Amino acid sequence: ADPKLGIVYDAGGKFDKSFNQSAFEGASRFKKETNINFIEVQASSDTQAEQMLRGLARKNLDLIASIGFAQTQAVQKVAKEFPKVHFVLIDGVAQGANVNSVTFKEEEGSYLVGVAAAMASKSKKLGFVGGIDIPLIRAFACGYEQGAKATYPKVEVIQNMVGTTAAAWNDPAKGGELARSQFERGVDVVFAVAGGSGLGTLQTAKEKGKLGIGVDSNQNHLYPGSILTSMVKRVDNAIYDSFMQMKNGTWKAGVTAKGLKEGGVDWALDENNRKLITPEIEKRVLGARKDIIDGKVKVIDYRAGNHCPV
Amino acid sequence: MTFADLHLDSVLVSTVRNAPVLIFAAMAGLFAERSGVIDIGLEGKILASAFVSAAVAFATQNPWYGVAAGMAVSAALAMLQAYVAITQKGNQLVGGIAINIAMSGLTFVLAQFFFQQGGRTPDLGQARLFDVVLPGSAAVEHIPFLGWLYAHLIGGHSVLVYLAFALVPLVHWVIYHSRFGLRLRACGENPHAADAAGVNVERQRYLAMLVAGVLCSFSGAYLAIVQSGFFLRDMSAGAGYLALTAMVFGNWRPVYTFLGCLMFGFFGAVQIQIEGVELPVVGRIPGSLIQMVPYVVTVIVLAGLMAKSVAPKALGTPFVKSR
Amino acid sequence: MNNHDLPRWATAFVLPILNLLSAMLVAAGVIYLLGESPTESLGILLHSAILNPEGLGYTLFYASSFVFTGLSVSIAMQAGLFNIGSEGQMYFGGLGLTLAMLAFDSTLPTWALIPAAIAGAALFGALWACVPGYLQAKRGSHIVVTTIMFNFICASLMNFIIVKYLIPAGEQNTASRAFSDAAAMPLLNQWFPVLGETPLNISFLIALVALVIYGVVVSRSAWGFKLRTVGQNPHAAHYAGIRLSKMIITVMLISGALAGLGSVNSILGSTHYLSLNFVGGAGFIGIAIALMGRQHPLGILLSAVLFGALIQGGFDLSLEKPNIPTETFIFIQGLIILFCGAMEYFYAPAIIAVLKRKKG
Amino acid sequence: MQPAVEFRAISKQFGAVQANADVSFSIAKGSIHGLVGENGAGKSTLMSILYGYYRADSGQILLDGQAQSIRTSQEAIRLGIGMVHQHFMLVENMTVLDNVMLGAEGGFKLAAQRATVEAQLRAICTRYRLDVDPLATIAELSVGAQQRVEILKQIYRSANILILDEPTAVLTAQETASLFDILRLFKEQGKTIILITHKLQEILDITDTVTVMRGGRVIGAVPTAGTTKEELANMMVGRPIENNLPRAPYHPGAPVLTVENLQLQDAQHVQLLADIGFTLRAGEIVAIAGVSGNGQSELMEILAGMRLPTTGKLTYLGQELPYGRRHDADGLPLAFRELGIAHVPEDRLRDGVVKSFSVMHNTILGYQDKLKNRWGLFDFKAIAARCAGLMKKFDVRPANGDLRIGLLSGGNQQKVVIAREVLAQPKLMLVGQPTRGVDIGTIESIHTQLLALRDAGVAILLVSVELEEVRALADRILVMCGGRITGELKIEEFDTTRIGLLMGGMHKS
Ligand SMILES: Nc1ncnc2c1ncn2[C@@H]1O[C@H](COP(=O)(O)OP(=O)(O)OP(=O)(O)O)[C@@H](O)[C@H]1O
Ligand SMILES: Nc1ncnc2c1ncn2[C@@H]1O[C@H](COP(=O)(O)OP(=O)(O)OP(=O)(O)O)[C@@H](O)[C@H]1O
Ligand SMILES: [Mg+2]
Ligand SMILES: [Mg+2]
Repeated sequence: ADPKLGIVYDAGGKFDKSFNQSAFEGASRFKKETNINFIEVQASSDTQAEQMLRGLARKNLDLIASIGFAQTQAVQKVAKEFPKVHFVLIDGVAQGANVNSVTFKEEEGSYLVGVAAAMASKSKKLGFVGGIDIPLIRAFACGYEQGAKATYPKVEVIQNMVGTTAAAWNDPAKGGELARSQFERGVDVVFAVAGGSGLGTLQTAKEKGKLGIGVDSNQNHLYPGSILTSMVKRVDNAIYDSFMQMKNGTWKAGVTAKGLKEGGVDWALDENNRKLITPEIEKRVLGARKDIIDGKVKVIDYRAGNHCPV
Repeated sequence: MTFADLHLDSVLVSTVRNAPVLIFAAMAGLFAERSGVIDIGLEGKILASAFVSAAVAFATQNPWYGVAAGMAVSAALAMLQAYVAITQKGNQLVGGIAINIAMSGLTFVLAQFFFQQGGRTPDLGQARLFDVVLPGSAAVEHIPFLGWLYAHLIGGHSVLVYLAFALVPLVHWVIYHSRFGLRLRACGENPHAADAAGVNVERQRYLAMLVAGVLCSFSGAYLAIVQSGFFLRDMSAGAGYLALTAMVFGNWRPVYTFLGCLMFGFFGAVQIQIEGVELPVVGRIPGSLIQMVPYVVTVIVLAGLMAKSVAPKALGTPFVKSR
Repeated sequence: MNNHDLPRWATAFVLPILNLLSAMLVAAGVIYLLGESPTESLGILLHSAILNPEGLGYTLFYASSFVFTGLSVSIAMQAGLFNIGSEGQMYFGGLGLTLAMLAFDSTLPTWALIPAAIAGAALFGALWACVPGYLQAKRGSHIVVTTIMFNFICASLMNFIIVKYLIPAGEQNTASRAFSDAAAMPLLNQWFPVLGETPLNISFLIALVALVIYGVVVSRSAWGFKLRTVGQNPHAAHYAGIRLSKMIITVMLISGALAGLGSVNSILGSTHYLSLNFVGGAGFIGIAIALMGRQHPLGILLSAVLFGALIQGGFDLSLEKPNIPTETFIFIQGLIILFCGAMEYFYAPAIIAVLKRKKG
Repeated sequence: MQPAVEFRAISKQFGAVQANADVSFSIAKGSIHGLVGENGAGKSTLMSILYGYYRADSGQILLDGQAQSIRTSQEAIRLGIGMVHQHFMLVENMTVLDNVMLGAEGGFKLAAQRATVEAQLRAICTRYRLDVDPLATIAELSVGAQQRVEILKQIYRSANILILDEPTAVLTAQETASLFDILRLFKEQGKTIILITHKLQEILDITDTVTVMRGGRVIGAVPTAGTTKEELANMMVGRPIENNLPRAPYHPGAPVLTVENLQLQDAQHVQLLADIGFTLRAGEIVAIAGVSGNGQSELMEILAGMRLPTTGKLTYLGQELPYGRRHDADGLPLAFRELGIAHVPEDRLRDGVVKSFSVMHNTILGYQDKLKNRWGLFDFKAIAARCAGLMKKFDVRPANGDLRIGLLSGGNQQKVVIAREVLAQPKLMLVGQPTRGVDIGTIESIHTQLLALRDAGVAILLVSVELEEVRALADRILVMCGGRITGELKIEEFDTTRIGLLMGGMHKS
């Protein structure tokens, strides 16, 4: 029989232009290919996450995907109550014999776009626009800076955060304003890791004739010619794979950290940014990519010690 | 850190660019509240007009149609608020908050229904308002200071920015030197006196709300068509409440309210500049703490310098002909 | 016509029901336009929020927090103060509670932890309200402005504190560590197993007690009389020898403490840890609840339950009906506030006309 | 001749109250028509109907023989009706000029009009000898000056029918006299004037005919020439009114309050009170006479603890009043009340009552801490009983403690306030303008209460601008002018001219 599947998005919702949306896309792809449906709900608070998870578990679902680290505790608790139901948690690590925790090495992907940014920049001043000042966002920033500095040690990275409330993910005006102010300080490439606010950043980059870097999904198509690349975080693949494994009976519990090697993160090169990525840039980025995969270069995860080496 | 690190030029330009959202909404609130109707529903009207103006500008590929449509919707919401506050004599705070909450939900549902992009409208592309380039900007560009002043601080903004700044003297004149303003103030201060003097209080308040609705729509249009180039759910991000704050801060007077808006704009811009910068004495302030700068400044200014705020006396009380 | 001419049963029951129906009618129209059946949707909503005991448990769980924020806004409103800061006060109250739990949850037993949590939450909530209160009382700084500012300031400060000090090493979640099992509010499902796995806990009972105390204090006590006098006529309050500034500060402290208590339900009742932006708008909903409930204890309770029901029912509905996004319920909340809170007398003329025709 | 105004069977009901019942009478053109009646008789309601403020439930109004339906004040104004309301209808934070222009601006742009209107106003002020500065802000003006602004407004608009609802309630004798001069001028110009007042002497002085109302009905309409005060009073109240109330002989007891060298400066260092000194003894009523705005209000506020003096020694029953080391008067009135000082504030709507509270709750105001039990709660049964007793004793009408006090007539509100303060059994009673806007029947009862209090040994300090009232109540009279006491008289020396001179600041050495 077909597996019964479900997704619980976190407070950002399935259209957050970030990992929730990516998860939704992966599940949709699975649905299209297999014609197997899935149930989806959004949990606006941690309490609701638990409620939703339990609600879905009671429906005897086979696999429930929980998107976002905010659901960690809820997954842990509900997984214990329903040992027959399988869970996959994105961006967090939960204990349990029936839980597969998937985290991503955002720092590795960010490193690559940092390399590309440092090379593409003429002023050697790079910008970073984050949503809220939390460890996850700092991991992006830190990887980005490592990549940039490894390429061009004197490069300067200016960082700004949009805000401190949930509104910080949906404030394109502020996202744009931060980019503008960075441009006025000489920045010419900006990496936007701020959900919907980041769209304002990319839009401003296009308007001002500067370069933007997208995040999570491949955002190159948004403003072809002015988005240098995107740091893709393949939550979609993670979900798609989980669902597939469930269908094929190969699903396994455990903890997976997906980096470049595992195809969890990457940079995006397609027809939309082909012209921006010169052969030198491409060569350098691919080189760095290989070094990381081979373990020659070790990108430090901000979250490991709560500090950034550069 | 040196003075140059402050990037004062960038801060000033940023202030000019950020203030219009607040100025339009605060001036809107001023009209409503000077007539005696509390307008806590600015946020909802901004959001509604942002959505409608982006959607219409996209559909017609003409930003002006977008602005006009936003105006119509924001005015219609203001009329609903007026009907609640004036005709139904309902609680004005409740009416305003209801509009805020309802619009937060409805704009998302509609945006999703029409565009299927997760509560976002498509990018407006060319259907945005143009920036005004003052004649001869290119020529003076390289002259130190003056070039910057002319081409970047004064010139180079969207038409709506100029409208916002032009609005301030205009509102001042209307409030203090026109018949409309005289009656408006009388209705907000002592509607019974206005009524006894032959002023139709309800009509005056409806008119005030209409003006408020129209002015507020520019705020939304500016956010969507000028600043962002698309609509995004909940993109007003508290601008309506901040505008209301600027108005109270300015003691319900146009020029002081305007200064309040500039202050928010200015400290918002300063906050961007000092994020991550090594400051004298305090050193590097963590990003999340930097975010509170504009708000802390407001509280300090309010507590330290300003005299007691005096709201229009009849603010919030429906006009009932009885003692 | 005059609204005061209406009989009591009409203002107390007929009008609210008609208003609720109107809001539901508009909502039904929207649901219909979204391509779903309104009657079926309403059925699901009702079943999931009220009829199904577990759903009711959740409804009341959400309502418990709302009662506290509603009370927080209401009590300040009695003194003529519009406290928009309950959101921040509840958030900061959560910090107080968390600090108390982090310090004692491994050493103290449950019966001591709960009072400690309540004290911590109330203390920190009050602390966050005291500056705006003081500035209003002594400097005349407008409370609406200062409390809005303090919401923003609180968000920044909490962001800083949680990220910098509270996230346990190696954790992703932007939250403090989970407290020990001792630090949990007793759940009501111990006594009422029918409630199933709901986080409904004794906070609900505390909320009910708080409502009763609020009602008695406001309308039957000398202090409440002073409070209302300050709100209705500050000149007369001064004449009566009521200390205006002390009253303003005191009531803001109480208001902040009540908002802070809202965090006990959501943290100790359910998540057992403090997370970023955990308040999620409960403070702002408190404003709507206070206004809709007319600052009356029963009104506050009913509005809180109504909002809880919408949140709870909305989930299940959006689960069953994928065409109806959760945001639809935000819109419906707005409609209900509009019809029941702001246009409460919309149908009064019609009812008066009907009554007159019957008499005449 | 066609009457200017004719009321035909006007009825108006507010809830259970029949404010006007079948009111019919007419007013001759070019006459001054008096309208008298007890508080709540329905005078203001009737005039509000004429001014389009309320709509009558039934009945008709004819102007110059034409039936008119006046639905709004705009329509009334267009028909040439002007009204000076019982409670001023002025926008306090605007100038006199703007207040006059409001509703009659003459164009969208004010700037051009302002200059011409200002010139016109100055001309009117000279012509009618009105002392008003068109550029002054209303809030800065004394009550008398505000009254003049109301008159100015009507002259400017040249109303043909002018309604004046208790215009003299807050005026001094001189101000009243100059108002009447203006009214006579109007009359010469052929205007019709309707004057409502509780002061029967004024009716006799200026009106041509007078209509008496009671309980919403017209009791009688008589030519002024053929009537007397006693007859009018009798028609109004339904019983004769005693002018000279009996009182015990003057035997003052020990000093209750001694004021020495009291000074008061405001934040701008303007001297509001200077060198005030007097002694008040048990069992006497000392009245402070004077034109309002000469510091009486401030003196009362200081004595009630609502304001701090700048310097001065105030001794109450042998101990100094507790102003010391306070930087504001927050909460001080309570301490004073506990010492046995009761206070009937002169602005009862602002200070004395909470309009939205019931009568019963208003009887608690100021004594909330005395009436609570040890749990801090009220025993509403006892309080309701207390309120009922108090309403009965002081004849508050309607005797319903659950009614919002805002719905009571001014006189009845005042009775509630006085009753509340008397009930506290004070040793010192401060009374400000106790009968402002109050009908003669109620004045009589309020005066009786105050005299009874004096006879019981309470020291009473009375501030009143009504010399009639001062004469009826006082044992001694202090006259204030410009923040100083300009003279002191015993009641036997009562002499209107001499008091008038002292009120004008003229010392008689
Ligand atoms: N808007 C109203 N709502 C309810 N009752 C009212 C209203 N206005 C007046 N009344 C009642 O109608 C009656 C007549 O009031 P009105 O003000 O006309 O009396 P009045 O003769 O002018 O009294 P006064 O001498 O005190 O001015 C009173 O009993 C009053 O309480
Ligand atoms: N319509 C009214 N009915 C009753 N009292 C009124 C009315 N209008 C004003 N008052 C009050 O009457 C009092 C007299 O004010 P006024 O300014 O003329 O002189 P004052 O009180 O003697 O002295 P000061 O102006 O220094 O306070 C004020 O307290 C005012 O608030
Ligand atoms: Mg009257
Ligand atoms: Mg009166």
